[in-house]
Amino acid sequence: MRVRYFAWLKQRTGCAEEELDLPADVLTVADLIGHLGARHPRFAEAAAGRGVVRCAIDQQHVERDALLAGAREVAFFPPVTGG
Amino acid sequence: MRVRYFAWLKQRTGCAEEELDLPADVLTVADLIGHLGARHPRFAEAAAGRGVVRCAIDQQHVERDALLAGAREVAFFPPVTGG
Amino acid sequence: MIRVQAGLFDVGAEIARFTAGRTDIGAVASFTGLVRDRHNGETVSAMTLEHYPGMTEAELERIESEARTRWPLDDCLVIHRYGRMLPGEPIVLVLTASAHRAAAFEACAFLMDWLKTKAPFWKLEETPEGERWVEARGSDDEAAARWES
Amino acid sequence: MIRVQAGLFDVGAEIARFTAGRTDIGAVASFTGLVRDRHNGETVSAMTLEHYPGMTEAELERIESEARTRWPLDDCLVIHRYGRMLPGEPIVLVLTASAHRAAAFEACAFLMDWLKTKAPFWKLEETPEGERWVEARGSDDEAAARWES
Repeated sequence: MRVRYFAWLKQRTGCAEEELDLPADVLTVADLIGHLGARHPRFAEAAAGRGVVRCAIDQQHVERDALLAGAREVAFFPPVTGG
Repeated sequence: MRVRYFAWLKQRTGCAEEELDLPADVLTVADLIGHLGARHPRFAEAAAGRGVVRCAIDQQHVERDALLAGAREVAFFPPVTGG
Repeated sequence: MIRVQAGLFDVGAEIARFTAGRTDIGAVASFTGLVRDRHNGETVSAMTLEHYPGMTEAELERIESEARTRWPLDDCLVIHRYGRMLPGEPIVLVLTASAHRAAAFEACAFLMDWLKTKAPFWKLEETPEGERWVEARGSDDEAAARWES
Repeated sequence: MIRVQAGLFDVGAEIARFTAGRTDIGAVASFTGLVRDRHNGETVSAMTLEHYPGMTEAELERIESEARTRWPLDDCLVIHRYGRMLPGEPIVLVLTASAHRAAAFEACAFLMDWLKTKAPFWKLEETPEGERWVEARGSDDEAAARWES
């Protein structure tokens, strides 16, 4: 699965995207955030504030209880700031 | 004093403007409408509906009780229809 | 600034000129009113706007000045035509510039509501049945009334 | 129609093209968002908008389609840029055309409120103190919330 980071979250992870094979117990967005937090402590810190990190699965906004099953791409980003 | 007519009121009076010397007892816009009505019966008919004929003295909107003293130009027109 | 004129204007050129060389404007709202080829189901082949020279300009100046008082505008332009116009031609253009979009939008809508109800213009339409003077519409009066609070 | 592009666009030319040859449109509202040289009292020398290619276009399509459902629009155009932009440059243009001005104004304001709050863009400003990511503002969320009734 591809995970993408936007805006200042890229600075927290050091990358714009990464390909990951997920452990079997990573089922939801919340699980994925926990998993990624172990790799990227500064991402974990940002994601701890619920409103600060938003998520999309295959380009659809989702909440943290959304299931990852079948997802090709998960994206994390801060609240949008518009044009 | 100059009296001007706009839009379809010109068709009621047959003129766009006229110069008048007013009798001494014509003091207000209402008096003037009565005076003009004697000259232009179809104007009188229109002016009988209060909302249909509006008035300006020297290019300022006024009500029918406004005094004519000092007026150089009185204009009558239907409600504006805008652009 | 206001302009009352018989001649055509170029909406695109006016907007381009409005912001040219400025870096302090965040929001520009515009409204263009155009002659439609139909009105209440009838074909309109041309429209003539009569105005009251002098009074019309004075009222537009006053309206524009009131908009600048009510909202923090960086700039404001009103162009209104009079005379005979064909379908597709622009009649009126309102441009408002502000640091913030709500001010630009609201001032533009306010100016248009006023122009449609209070500015001294009278509309004559040419239809297949002949010429007819258009009557003022209640819905426009209501639109203008919402600013009187 | 929506366009998401890195390159500049010409507001005047877009508006001219929008109405060219049409005689059925009575009202065109537009909103142009421009890069300002100041933000919260600080000098801004440039701004970069990051977007989410694919998702950004899809969301703008959805927003535009919703506006066309809510209001009787003859036409609608949204152009939004991404990438690095300088003060005075246009960022976003929304054009709405309708037979009636209230529909054109409201649809234009609705689209802008959505674009400012929901569209996947993230803003990086260049200031004398360096680069900084702009935080989302509460007032914009409130502006968008008023359409959710």
